[in-house]
Amino acid sequence: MARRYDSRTTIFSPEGRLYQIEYAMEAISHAGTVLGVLAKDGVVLAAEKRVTGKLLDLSGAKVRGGYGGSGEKMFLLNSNVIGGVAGITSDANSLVNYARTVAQQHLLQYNDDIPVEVLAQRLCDLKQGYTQYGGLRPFGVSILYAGYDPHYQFQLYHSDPSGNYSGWKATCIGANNGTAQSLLKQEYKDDISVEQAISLVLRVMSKTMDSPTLGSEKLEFAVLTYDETAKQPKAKIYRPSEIDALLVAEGLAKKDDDAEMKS
Amino acid sequence: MEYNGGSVIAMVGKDCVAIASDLRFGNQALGIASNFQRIFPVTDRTYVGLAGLGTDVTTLRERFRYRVNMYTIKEERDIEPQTFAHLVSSTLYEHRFGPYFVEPVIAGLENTSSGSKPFIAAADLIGCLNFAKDFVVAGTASSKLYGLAEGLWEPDLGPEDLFETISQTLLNGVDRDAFSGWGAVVHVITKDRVVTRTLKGRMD
Amino acid sequence: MECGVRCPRRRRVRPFCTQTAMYRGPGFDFSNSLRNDFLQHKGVALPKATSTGTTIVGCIFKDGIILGADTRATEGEIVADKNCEKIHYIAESIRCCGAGTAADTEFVTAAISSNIELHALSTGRKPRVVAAMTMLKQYLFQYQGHVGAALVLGGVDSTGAHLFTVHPHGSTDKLPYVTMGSGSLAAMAVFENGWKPNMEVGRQPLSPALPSWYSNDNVRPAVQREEALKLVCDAVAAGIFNDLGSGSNIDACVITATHTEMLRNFVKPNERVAKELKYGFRHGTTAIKSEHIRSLVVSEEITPIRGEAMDVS
Amino acid sequence: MSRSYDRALTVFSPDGHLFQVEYALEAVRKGTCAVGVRGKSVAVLGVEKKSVLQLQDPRTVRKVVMLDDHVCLAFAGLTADGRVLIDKARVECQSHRLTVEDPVTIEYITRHIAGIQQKYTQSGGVRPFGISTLIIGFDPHDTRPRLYQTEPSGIYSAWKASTSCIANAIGRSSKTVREFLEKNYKEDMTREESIKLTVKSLLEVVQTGAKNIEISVMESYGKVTNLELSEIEAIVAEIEREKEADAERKRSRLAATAAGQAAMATRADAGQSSGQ
Amino acid sequence: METSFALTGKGYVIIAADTTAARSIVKMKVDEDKIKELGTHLLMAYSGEPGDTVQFAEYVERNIRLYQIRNLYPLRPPAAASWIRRSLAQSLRSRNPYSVNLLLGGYDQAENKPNLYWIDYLGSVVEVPFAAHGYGSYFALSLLDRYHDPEAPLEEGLATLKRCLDEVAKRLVVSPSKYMVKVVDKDGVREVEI
Amino acid sequence: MSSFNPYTQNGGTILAIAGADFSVVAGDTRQSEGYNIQTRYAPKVFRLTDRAVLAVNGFAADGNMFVKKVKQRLEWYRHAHAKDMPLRSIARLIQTMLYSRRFFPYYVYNILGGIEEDGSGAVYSFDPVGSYERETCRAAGPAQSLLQPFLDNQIYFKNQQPAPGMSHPTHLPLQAVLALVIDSFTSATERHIEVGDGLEMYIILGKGRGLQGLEGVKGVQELTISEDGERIFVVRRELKKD
Repeated sequence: MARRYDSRTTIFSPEGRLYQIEYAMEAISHAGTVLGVLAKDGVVLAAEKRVTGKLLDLSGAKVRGGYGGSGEKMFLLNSNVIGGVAGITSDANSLVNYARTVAQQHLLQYNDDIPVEVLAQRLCDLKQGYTQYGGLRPFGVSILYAGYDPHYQFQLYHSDPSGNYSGWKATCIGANNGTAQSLLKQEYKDDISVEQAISLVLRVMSKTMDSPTLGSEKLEFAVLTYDETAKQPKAKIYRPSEIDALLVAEGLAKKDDDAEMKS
Repeated sequence: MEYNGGSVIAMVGKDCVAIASDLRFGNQALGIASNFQRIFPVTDRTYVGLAGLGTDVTTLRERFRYRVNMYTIKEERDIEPQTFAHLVSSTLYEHRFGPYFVEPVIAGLENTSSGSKPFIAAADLIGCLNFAKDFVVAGTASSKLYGLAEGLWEPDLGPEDLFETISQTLLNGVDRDAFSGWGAVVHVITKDRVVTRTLKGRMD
Repeated sequence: MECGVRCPRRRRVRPFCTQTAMYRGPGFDFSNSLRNDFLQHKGVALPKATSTGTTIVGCIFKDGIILGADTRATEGEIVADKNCEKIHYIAESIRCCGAGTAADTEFVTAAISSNIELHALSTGRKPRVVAAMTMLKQYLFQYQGHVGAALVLGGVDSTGAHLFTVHPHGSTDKLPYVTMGSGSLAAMAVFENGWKPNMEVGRQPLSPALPSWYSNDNVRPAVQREEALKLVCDAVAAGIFNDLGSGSNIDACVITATHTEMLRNFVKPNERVAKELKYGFRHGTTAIKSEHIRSLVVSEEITPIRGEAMDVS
Repeated sequence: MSRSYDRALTVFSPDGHLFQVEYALEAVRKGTCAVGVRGKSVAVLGVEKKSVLQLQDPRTVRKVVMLDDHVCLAFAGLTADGRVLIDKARVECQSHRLTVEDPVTIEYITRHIAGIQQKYTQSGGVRPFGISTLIIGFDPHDTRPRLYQTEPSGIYSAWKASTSCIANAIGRSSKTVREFLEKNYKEDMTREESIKLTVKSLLEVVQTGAKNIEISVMESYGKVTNLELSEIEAIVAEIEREKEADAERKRSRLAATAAGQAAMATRADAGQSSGQ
Repeated sequence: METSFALTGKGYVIIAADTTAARSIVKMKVDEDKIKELGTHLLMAYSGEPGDTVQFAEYVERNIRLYQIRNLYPLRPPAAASWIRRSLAQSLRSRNPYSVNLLLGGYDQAENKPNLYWIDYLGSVVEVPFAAHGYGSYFALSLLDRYHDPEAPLEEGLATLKRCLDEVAKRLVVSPSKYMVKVVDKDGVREVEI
Repeated sequence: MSSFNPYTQNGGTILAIAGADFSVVAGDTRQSEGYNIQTRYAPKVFRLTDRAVLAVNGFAADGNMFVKKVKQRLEWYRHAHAKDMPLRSIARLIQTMLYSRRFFPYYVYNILGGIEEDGSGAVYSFDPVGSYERETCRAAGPAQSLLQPFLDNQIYFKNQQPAPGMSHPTHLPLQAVLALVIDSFTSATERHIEVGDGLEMYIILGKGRGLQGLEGVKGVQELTISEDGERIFVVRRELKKD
């Protein structure tokens, strides 16, 4: 019955549902997990990378310049916002591009970094447009925005393909997000510090990810804090080597590196 | 140019560059402000100075920042001064028949395989680039600055010597110019730091 | 009063337009023109653009083309650039000297160069000089002289060596030796005196009134390379020394069918003599009001947020 | 029969239906409930707040918003659609002030919103907005409260004193609520009575009580207050007490109603759309 | 002649503007308020081409209000200055540009400090400790150079302003008879008598 | 011919610096019009007496005629008084001569350099209609804006803080002044198209002053006529010819 209403996005089903959006969300629930935790002095994002392989060239995370990350899950959207994406990567790239442009246009107009919620809102307006106008399919992307602005300090938002967004203290999108959500619910405390948040995020990630061990080839990681000396937010997307170092420090790194090498 | 006044100069030293400007913002002969910023950081090691009409200084600054930020965030690396100079040039030439009243000066350190290399450039209001090896000037006091710099500039000055030379050049240049002055600011860029100093200048 | 201007700009969701506005389409942006007319009306003077007073020359010799140029760029009577490059790249075997408004020569040649490259790629053949010439003249004609570029275009292609002048309004000439710019008269005098068609035995001019090279068919310019290069240098030098708008060094470019040689600063007849004094200042000469130091030393090492020193293999 | 008539919006079905509009209304019905009540000199908006998840930031969950100093709007349906429509309305409010130097009247802005909604039922290639709105406010220089409603179809209705029903509800179980309002509405209610009616009617569908109810009260031009949780709790408690008092007398009838509600709630929950 | 002044002090900005609306040599009105309250903590004095001024001020007012109603928090003074500057610079590129000179004073609640911006019809903007537009600026700027103290309490600031007004009354050929004076500080905007 | 303009500008630049007991007056020798060089050697600096040198710059024809007239007046003075006119009197004379043509002025900027009667070096600078002033140094002509701030800095030590406990000298020694003059002109030649070809420096030494500062300077030529008085020298240098 419903088949007639699910082929085109602009169509309501008789029950008043938009199947394309629901399917897009379904797609996202299979995508690599992205997890975000808001702390009192920062925001932490982690993501599970799905594109892995021995021959993958990861030199993209350059030693000089660049801001780290492989460009699959974590993107710097503006100097004060990091985005973690789950869903169709090509859609995500286009949205990231749009977000960056929007942020810069805001800077151009107001000479001020874009407030995080405004950025999330603008992206959602775009996403909403794609659910309402003819001939377009919705973006198959959910995004977590970790950001800072002087109005509400640190913030964490989540937006989905329908163009909805909301603020969170800790949330998760992508595969196994149910597990992660309940873990977060149990472990999150209201005045958590960045350090605690990092460790929380890593612990939850290690439990939700399909593979038993964590390593930089499967994980992306970012932290947004406030740099007191420079008086501006500091976004840091970790390089692979830094992620490994972090995992070692957390005791979550691969237990048996050599064994794998031998096999 | 004369409407709001202002002058900028950049010089090359040994493994360092300096860029300096006055701080006057005038309304023809009437001075409005003595804190007008016309030199802006582009990246850590590249600065741009914009001499000319105040409104265009701000507009272009914003435009350049927009394009540089997009460049940085997409390329995942800082823009090189040379690349930035061409960005400036093409932006200005786009307005060939309705130009911005601005003469930009660019100073920075280029990343090369053998370390960093000083780079300076200036453009006229429609984007003709001038890559000089010694110094470049712009603004209402440009002819004075040319004469002074031609006399005072020496090759291979260290950061501190370069600071003195560029400061003396600028201060004496703007003192003979009715539309520039009211204090000055100097940035000396070296491999590992940028020293910014505001100078005491005549307030007339 | 117009309503459109007064109303707040309405934001619309524009789902079709995710392209960034960072790169505009080609062409000029006239958005400032109205304003500038208005400003000029109010007495804000337009600053001077850099122009190249310039001596640019070119001549045909036995194996190809030699182009020459001085290196001075002026802003009024002030020398803005003492060593600028006026011989621009069009294609490997085609180069173009520019005189006039410096930015115009720069951008016109760059635009045509890229068009020529595209043209060459799509045809799969080496570009022809006439193609570049036609593109240039059409471009310049389109702007009716407002793009102030006077050019000397020379190169070698499958049909031989060709040398053109292109005027700002789009008119062109094809000659065996040409000069342009404010020093063109001085330079031309040298060419008139020294350029030789160097006819081969048995070849005479068609008529005594017409120089032998008048008809392209029976031209076999055989001025030897060194001789021709010297002649070009002499021509440019005549401009440099007799025309105030030209100065500094001599650039030359020798183009033959097989090879193009760019001789940047080929002759430097105007090196500055050493200064009498060394000008330095004691540290602390300049009075400082405030100082701010921004350290750029960012530790590039990997620093784990906490925990013991890392050891990753 | 209707197969080929419900895909493109601009087409009527042979029996005169615009199916997409009707389906959009379905989306609204899945939304959480919103109630508007007009008293003598007060307008009240009450909404059922979806319970905020434990880790969610309640600040970003908005169902009642200000369009201008004197216009307040609640909506039910697809949140993203709501946000976009609200933004258009806000721009119009300021634009109107600028062009005619006068704040919008409530009717004007309602008509504007409804007009936008209508446009999306008729233009090619777009689907209708999946939201209904309730708009309250005071016209400038006027002491009479106003209450309007718009629908996905672009129909807007002014709920004036002359009509039989001066309070209205949209969203999930709105039919139940509307019947309740029609039954209990009195002319010229005071502030307290209006608020109480609003809460009471919401309680018809909101089982979880005060914490899932949000009440905004507009008492005069530009004077808007959002009730604190404690205030709502107090009202709920009062209503409970009254109910207890009536309990003996109406036990049998109450039981019947509860059964009906339960059945309806299950039905609604089962078909809940993701877009809300 | 139209004249407006503004100065900052410890935690406040004072803006004063004359109240004359004139056409050619005729005074049409002597109680015109030329200082628009753009928000709870933002003031803008405008002068220039009659008509343009009010049109532009209202245009700004509505857009800044729109920002607040959309985002639930007001535009901060630096961002407002930037936006206004851009509007002017854009209008200058249109067929009939606004000819408006502005003084924008605000109290930034995020950073708890006063901001004052001098903006002219070209879209130039400078952040300044004190500023003036109109013929009065020739007298006032030199006085303010001498007497302005960024740390002065409000009474002192008002006294300094009074000096300027007196000087203009004394020296300017056609000096305005009345001024509207408004102050913005952490408590918001208010009018003061002088 | 209603738009006939009787004036033209012939480029070049002049400059003079006064020392404690000497004066240096210099000028380049290029005469140009538009982009054309009219001659590479057209003196702009003229010896008036043994203690006075006049540099003229602007419209060359006016300049030459003006110098001729000044010389004529000085000759008459010599006939009348049997001595050379004192420097400050020459300065006043030039003023009156210039001002007499207030409404059809000589289009020339004059700098007069020499030794005062008290033996001090002096420089007087004039505008085309005769306003004048005694100074320590002055540049004039098209390249004035290039040179004057340089002189401010190097002669007046403008914007330079002296080292603690030290002060700047009021007068520089001759050797330093000559070097500065040469550097000034080579700098101006680099950046100003109308300056170049040759440099002529006139050096007037006070009565009884030795030749210190002139030793080692190549090509010094003495022009002194009378004995036991001030001595006057000229030094010529090549400048770039592009």
